[in-house]
Amino acid sequence: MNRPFVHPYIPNTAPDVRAEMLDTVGAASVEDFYADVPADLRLGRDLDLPEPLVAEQDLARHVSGLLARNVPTTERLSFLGQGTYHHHVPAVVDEVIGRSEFLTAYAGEPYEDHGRFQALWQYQSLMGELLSMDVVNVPTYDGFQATATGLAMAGRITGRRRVLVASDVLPAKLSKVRDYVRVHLDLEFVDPVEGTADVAAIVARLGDDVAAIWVETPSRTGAVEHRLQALADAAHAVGAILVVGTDPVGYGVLTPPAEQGADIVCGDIQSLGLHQWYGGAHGGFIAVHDDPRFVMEMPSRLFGLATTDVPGEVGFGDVAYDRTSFAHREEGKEWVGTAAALWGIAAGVHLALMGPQGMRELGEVLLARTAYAQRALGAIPGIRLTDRAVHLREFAIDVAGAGLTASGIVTALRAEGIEPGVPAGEHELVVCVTETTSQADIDRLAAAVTGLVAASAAEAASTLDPIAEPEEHRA
Amino acid sequence: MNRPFVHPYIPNTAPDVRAEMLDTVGAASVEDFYADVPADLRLGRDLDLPEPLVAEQDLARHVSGLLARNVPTTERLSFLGQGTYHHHVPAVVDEVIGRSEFLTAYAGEPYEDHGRFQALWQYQSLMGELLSMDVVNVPTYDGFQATATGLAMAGRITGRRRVLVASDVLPAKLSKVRDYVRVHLDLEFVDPVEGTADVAAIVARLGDDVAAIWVETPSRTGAVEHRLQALADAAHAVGAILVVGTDPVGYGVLTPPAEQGADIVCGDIQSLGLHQWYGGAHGGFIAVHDDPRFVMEMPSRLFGLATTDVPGEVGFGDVAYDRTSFAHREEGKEWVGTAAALWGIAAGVHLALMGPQGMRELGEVLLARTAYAQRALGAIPGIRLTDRAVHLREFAIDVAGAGLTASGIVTALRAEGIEPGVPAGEHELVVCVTETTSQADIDRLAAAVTGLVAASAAEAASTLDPIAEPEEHRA
Amino acid sequence: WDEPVIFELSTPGERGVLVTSIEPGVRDAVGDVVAALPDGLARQAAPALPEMGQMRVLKHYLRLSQENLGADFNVDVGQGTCTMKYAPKVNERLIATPKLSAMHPLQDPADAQGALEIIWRTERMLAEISGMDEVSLHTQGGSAAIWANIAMIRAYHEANGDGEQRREVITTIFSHPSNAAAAKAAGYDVITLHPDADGYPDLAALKRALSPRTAAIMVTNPEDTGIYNPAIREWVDAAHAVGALASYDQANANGILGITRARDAGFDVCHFNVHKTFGTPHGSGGPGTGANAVSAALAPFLPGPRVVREGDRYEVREAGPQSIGAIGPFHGVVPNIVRAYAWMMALGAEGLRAVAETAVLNNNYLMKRILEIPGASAPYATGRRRIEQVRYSWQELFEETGITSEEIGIRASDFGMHYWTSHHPYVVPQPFTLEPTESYSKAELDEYADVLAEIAREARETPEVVRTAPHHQTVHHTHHDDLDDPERWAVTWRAYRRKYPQAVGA
Amino acid sequence: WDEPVIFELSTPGERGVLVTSIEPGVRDAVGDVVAALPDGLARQAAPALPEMGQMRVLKHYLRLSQENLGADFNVDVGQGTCTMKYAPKVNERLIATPKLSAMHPLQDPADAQGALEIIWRTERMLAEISGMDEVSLHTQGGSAAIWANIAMIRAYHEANGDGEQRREVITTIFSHPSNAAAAKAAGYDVITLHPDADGYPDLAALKRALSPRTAAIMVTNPEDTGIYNPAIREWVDAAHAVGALASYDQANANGILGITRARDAGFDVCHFNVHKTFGTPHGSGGPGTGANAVSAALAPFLPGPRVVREGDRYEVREAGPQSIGAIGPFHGVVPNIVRAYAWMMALGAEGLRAVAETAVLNNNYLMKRILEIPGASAPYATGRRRIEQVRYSWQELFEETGITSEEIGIRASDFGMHYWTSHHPYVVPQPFTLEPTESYSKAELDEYADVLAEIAREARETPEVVRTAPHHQTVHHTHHDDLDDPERWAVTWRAYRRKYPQAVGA
Repeated sequence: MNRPFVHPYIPNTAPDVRAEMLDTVGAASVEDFYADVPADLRLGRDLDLPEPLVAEQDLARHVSGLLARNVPTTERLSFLGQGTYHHHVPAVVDEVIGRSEFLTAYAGEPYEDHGRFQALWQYQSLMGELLSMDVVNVPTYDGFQATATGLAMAGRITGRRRVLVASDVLPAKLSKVRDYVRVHLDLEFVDPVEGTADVAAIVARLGDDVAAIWVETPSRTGAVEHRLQALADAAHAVGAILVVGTDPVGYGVLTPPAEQGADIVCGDIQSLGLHQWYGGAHGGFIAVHDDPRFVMEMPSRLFGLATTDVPGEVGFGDVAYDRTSFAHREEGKEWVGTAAALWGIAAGVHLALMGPQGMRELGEVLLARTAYAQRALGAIPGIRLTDRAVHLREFAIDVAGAGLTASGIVTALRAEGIEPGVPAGEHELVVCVTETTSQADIDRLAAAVTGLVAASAAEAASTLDPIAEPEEHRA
Repeated sequence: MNRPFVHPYIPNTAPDVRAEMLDTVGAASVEDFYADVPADLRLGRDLDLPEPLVAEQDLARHVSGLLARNVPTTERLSFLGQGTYHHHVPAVVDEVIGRSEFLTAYAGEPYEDHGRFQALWQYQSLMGELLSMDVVNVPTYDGFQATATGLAMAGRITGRRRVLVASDVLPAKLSKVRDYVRVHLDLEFVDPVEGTADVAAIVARLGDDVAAIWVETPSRTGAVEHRLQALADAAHAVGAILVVGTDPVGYGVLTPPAEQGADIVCGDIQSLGLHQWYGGAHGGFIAVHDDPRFVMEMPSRLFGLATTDVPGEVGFGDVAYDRTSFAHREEGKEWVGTAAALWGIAAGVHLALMGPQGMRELGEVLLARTAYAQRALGAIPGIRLTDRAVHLREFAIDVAGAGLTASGIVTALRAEGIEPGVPAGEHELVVCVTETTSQADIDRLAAAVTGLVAASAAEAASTLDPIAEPEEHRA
Repeated sequence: WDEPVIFELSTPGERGVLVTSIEPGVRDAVGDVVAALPDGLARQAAPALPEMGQMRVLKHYLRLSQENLGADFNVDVGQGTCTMKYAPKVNERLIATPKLSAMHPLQDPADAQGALEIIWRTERMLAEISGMDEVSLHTQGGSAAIWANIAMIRAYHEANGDGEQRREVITTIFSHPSNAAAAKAAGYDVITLHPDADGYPDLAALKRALSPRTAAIMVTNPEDTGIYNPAIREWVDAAHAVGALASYDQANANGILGITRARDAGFDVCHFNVHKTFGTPHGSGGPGTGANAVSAALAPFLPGPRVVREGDRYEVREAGPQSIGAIGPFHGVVPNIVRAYAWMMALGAEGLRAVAETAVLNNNYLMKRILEIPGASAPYATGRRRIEQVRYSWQELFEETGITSEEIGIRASDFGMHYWTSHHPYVVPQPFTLEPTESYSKAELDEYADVLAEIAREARETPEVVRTAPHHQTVHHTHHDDLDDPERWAVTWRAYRRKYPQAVGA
Repeated sequence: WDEPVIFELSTPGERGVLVTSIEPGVRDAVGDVVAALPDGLARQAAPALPEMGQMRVLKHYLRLSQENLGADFNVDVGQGTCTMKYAPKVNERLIATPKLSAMHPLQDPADAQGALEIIWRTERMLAEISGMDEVSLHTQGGSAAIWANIAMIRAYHEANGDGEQRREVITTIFSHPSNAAAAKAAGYDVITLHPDADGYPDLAALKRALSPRTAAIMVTNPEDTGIYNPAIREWVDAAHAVGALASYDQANANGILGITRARDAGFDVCHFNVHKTFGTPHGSGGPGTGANAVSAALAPFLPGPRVVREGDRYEVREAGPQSIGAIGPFHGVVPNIVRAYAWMMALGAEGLRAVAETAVLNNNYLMKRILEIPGASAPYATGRRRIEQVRYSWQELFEETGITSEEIGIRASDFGMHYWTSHHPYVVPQPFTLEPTESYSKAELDEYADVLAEIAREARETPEVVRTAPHHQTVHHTHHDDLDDPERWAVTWRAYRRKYPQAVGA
């Protein structure tokens, strides 16, 4: 078609206006504006891209058609976790973060963006209550980044390099943290015992060259650390810092790490009001006590409350902006950029809706369903729980005794519409339950696994010597 | 459970507050407030309702589970129309009417609800441009009501009872109109010829006791009336009123009835930016010229623009509020109540987005696709178009010649995921295409119908005398 | 914002959304369809719609939205009779699926089992709530349901051969005006009864008005005063005694859910404003949803189509021979039906009763707070409790200060509060009607009462502030007289340009 | 609105949302799980979160939203460097489906073909747009992508045995601060180059700074001044000549889409701020999305996991041995990736070029309008065109009136306009940076320029009005000094209560 290209997203493609504007600035064509781009760098052809779908209806049909090829967890029975969790998101959360005012804002100032400042300050405050800490950042990207930065902070504060890693850490998270801090810190791993920290072994390795003990709770397998205070005391005795990576979802019922001596508490807020989004909706929090030594090492923005010219009125602004790379480039602490503010607003709304009672009930449901699922699966012959710690939401089973592999279970159960968990090694399967996983769902998983175990046993029997091994020996 | 019933929707179920309020008003319990309700009328038991799902996540799972049993037209190839149409709804339309400010407002005054008044006044104005008329109402329920009221207005204006019905009318619409006006008006049917009005027959029956000629365009079968001016002239010659029921979707390219002499133009706005909603999203417009004889007979609210204390500023308010039943109960014109304001806002946004060029292109696409579908189906042996009128969006085919029934086609094609149209009588099938129906979609329907015809022919042949009838005789 | 009328934002050539193209294959087959139109059918001058980029249209309407005070934003107790309550956001999320919005009403019922089951279940729940036998959700709003009530009554009497004889409908002045208006539209003469001195419906007056000419009584209870008619059964009995039917406008049902039921008082037919009592958003004035509930005797007259259950399947049944037929298209306002279903399922029997009891508690609490304001009064039924709302009066304040209820309402908007002044006919002088529903906390009710108290104080001390309101709105005191003059009213931009050429030319 | 801090709205006992109950069967099996917790693990005092009904929480946040000026509401050209453009609403609708939001990243890839294909296709389009060989959308924002750039560069040099030797990164003062900051975080010494007198990057200075110690140059082009470095290929060649890599921050790509490409100038690695250039909403400051595009030599170092195409299927491949590994969880900010995909598909090659050309036209048009305002200037490159933005200066106005750029920005908010004053370091005095993008019409650009002209007039004629702004905001001049004092700052309500007990007690 020869008609001019006019696009709804680009008002000044309207030909008359375009000509008028060129005329106003005295340009013959838009080519004039590119005078500084050397001819040999000019592309000189159209980009080789798919045919566009300029009519909205055609675009919608195309994209929806692609997405229709996804089969979401609403149509599968999912026991997947390992960093992204399926929690219920109250509708009010989505309503608030879907508001154009929040969704499309960016970096406005405290006056015209008063609402954004207040919403994020409230997020900080609500998280502060949940975590019993006085300082919480505007969210960074995710729990990976938050923990990497938390450790880096510990390094800067102490001027030391050694970090004792007390817990099982999610492999991807460890990958991130390791690459992020390796110039500044050395990670040393102290194997956990029964899912939680080997306090004695850690104490034995502590010294005045240790920057931090790093605890993850819940750990990679969902184990809840129950000896934080001992670790904190030991760390503090040598001037080291206790950095706790955690998921805040349990602190309606669990004691927050700050009340057990943690100095830096960090983690991910995806569990607090964010959908799974194929792993694409994470935000990182870093919480510290109100101690300038710690606060001044935080790279993220921190919003603060302040008085105004009107008595009794409160306004908001940036706390200690000079910490940041916005202010001082490489002299700032790490860097700050577009991260996850909207998710922070979401988490704030979520906590406001849940209230103390809701968070308590949620914590209880999670503990109860986890324990129930552990019993249901652990009771299957040949399957055992990998440890005896308290678990929140996730736990691992070892399926070797049933003659199965973790990936074999996954493959078999996917055919039944079940995602039974995430394999970790040949025989370990990490299973996740949340408040959206009902008793019936867990029972269905247990039945399906029982079926596999039985089939495996039958197959084993058929390939064994006619006189089968006694059952007892195989458990 | 014995704990008090506290519900998120009802803040004052919180026990302490509840007790405090009862105390303040000096009531022993809420029973005090029902002193006027006689004991023998008291229910005295709980309502027998399903167990509630007070946790939002449980409610969502239940309702979504029910809705998951629906298979929408995005997963079927639909040629269904007959009152509800599948047009593309631009996302901005949904965004605007999803705004809490519009969605949850009701009957506020022009000051605090300035936005609602302006948005609806703009809807009236945009419809006015599309229809070339100066007065358009705040939407009534739907096109059925709009047309019933349009005819009732004609009766009141002329003081006459006879109405000549010139077109094929949708049966449900006719049912509504007939029951609505039967105390005041007598409907007389003048059969159309080749889909459109039999002008000569109508003229022959006109007289000074005729209140109105009622034309539907597009008609029940999508036929576009092309002799409106002649009907208008004839009606006006005897003091009768030309009432045109229509769908506004075509007036980017078709001449609006007002420019061909129509006095009252009415219909449904579902085609202008509303989803199908299982038939649950309709709004009725009634448009007249700026003549107080007509305006004062309109029962709906009419918003008008007015000056304010600030020079140059415009405000809004109700035009001639004293017409309405709000003001004068049974002395008002018919009645007015909660109708379809939000859909009016939607239609306004839609027209603003489409603009003159968009409405023109849409009209062209509809005419072209309709004509294409007519050709594709009409070319199938044994199938013929029921008339030779210009059609917009819908048309009827007669399938008798192919040895098929309309319902038989529907049943057969549903098995292939196709809704081929709506049966109207044994052999007539009304087929609908819109801008969302692509050429490929139409071709698929034609191929499927061709297959049925061939199968029918084969079956007929196999049950016939071994010497089959020549093909020519059966076309 | 000072957002202009949209037509002033047009720039030639801009586009808001593009339409899909006609495929070459279609174009080749059909040619130029516009050129081929019969004489006169092709539009000559394009409609003068604005030409705007998509973002500018969006910005315009988003700004307008911010100039609107939705119920989500204020303590919306000032729209008495409207039952402004929380419309839960989860319901908006639940309906926002193609599995509802992209359903066509004539699809194979096998493909619509979810929608049909929800309609059916909602009807059954409303049958239990009303005590009636059958329910239809076919109508599009409360007044449409009132129309259906009278249309069924008319058909019933006609079916019994009484159509010619029964030409009168009796209602009360504090029942919704649509009862009178719809009866009139159906061809009936309307008799309107006024209350007794205490504001209670006057049974003696009813008995005087009833006769063999009476087709029906059509009453609300509690009435818009919040007063429950304790003799309601006697009213119904008296109507039945002359062969008339009794029709119950349950627009004000919010305070009596689970407490007392229409059928228990003997009514033959009733309706609910589903969008009010059952928590669907009010949509700036619709779409609403009506529910018609009837006794078995009236069931054959219900509008159609109906949803029926057959075994564990749900089917659509066309209206039967005695049905009044379609009132509107298909199954009514389906998105609202699903919302109402979800609302009821979130509450259950205990929750619905908590709704009623809390609405009534809130109302009586607010009444106490309002009556503490000098100049405010609650006419009728002095010293008695009310059900879910109260029609108050500023008559004393008006006599003292000359400030009208309407002026107070406009001033209230400066405090971010709704307050509805239209309570035609003004039987109660300087009226205002507050209905707090169950959705507001004590703190919010206190906030509302404080605002009215403050305005009443202003009316005495600085009346000009009230009289010249609004002061904090995007628009200022508007000259509404223009709107009653055919020479000056402007219902569309077209008309405005014609009547005010100098204003538009500016 | 004058909406309080949320903690002040709490009423004991109210609930915002209820949690599902523990089934009796579960409770029977596991008992009281809280009581069974090890010593010290059960929280003693409940967190002091507010207790609020659902509607009150909603109302609170809706009111806060109205106190926020989203990009949809204003002519958002004042946030230079941020590429504020229209984020199409259709994309919000498209992603709002459980088929995306309810996907778990570890599901069977066979169940995630739609998501994987969109990621793959988006990467391929960005490869074409940048000219690079491979693209990863794994990172969560622009600065995260910058981190990935330097992490890949570090890994590359280490793989080549150069890790110890190459300890320096060179950047320019008008490149985004994160280039310097991320390099520092990765352990590099940072050398920052200043422009020549005309504002053009100084090639001679670069050559002086380059050495065998140089790991990389990390530059933006056009820089935040809107000036395109015409010698960019010489810069890259000079870096390569000493064995350094060249990293291109394409945050400012909006004006050169389809005009010139990173790889064509010889860059080894580049990144896009997908949320800026490719039209995703900015979310009040995130989530963003970064794209890292690299030459084949750098491809093994890309972060993981990666999406790969195998035949007509899409699979997930874990990061390879040379990869820098995960930067964040899984596949990055998937909703933004789908939005960006839809945005690109709505435009195509012709559309992207129209984006660039129109953004540049708008910028040069606005520059003409701004330079007509007395007191405003555009330092550097006098008389030349700019690409997509300009860093202006109010220095003349400041010298004349004492009004600062920050004061003008605050006053602009009274006119409903954003204007960002943070352009550290203040190399340009009294800076303001305007980037009009392609999304605004001429009328809107004129409106914006008129506002600045009006404020400049005020600065001369009624400077107090400017100095005491804001006047029309919900909040007034705020004492930001409090926020730099550890004794007075209050990052949470907890801290506020502790530090200001008298204020909270009120």
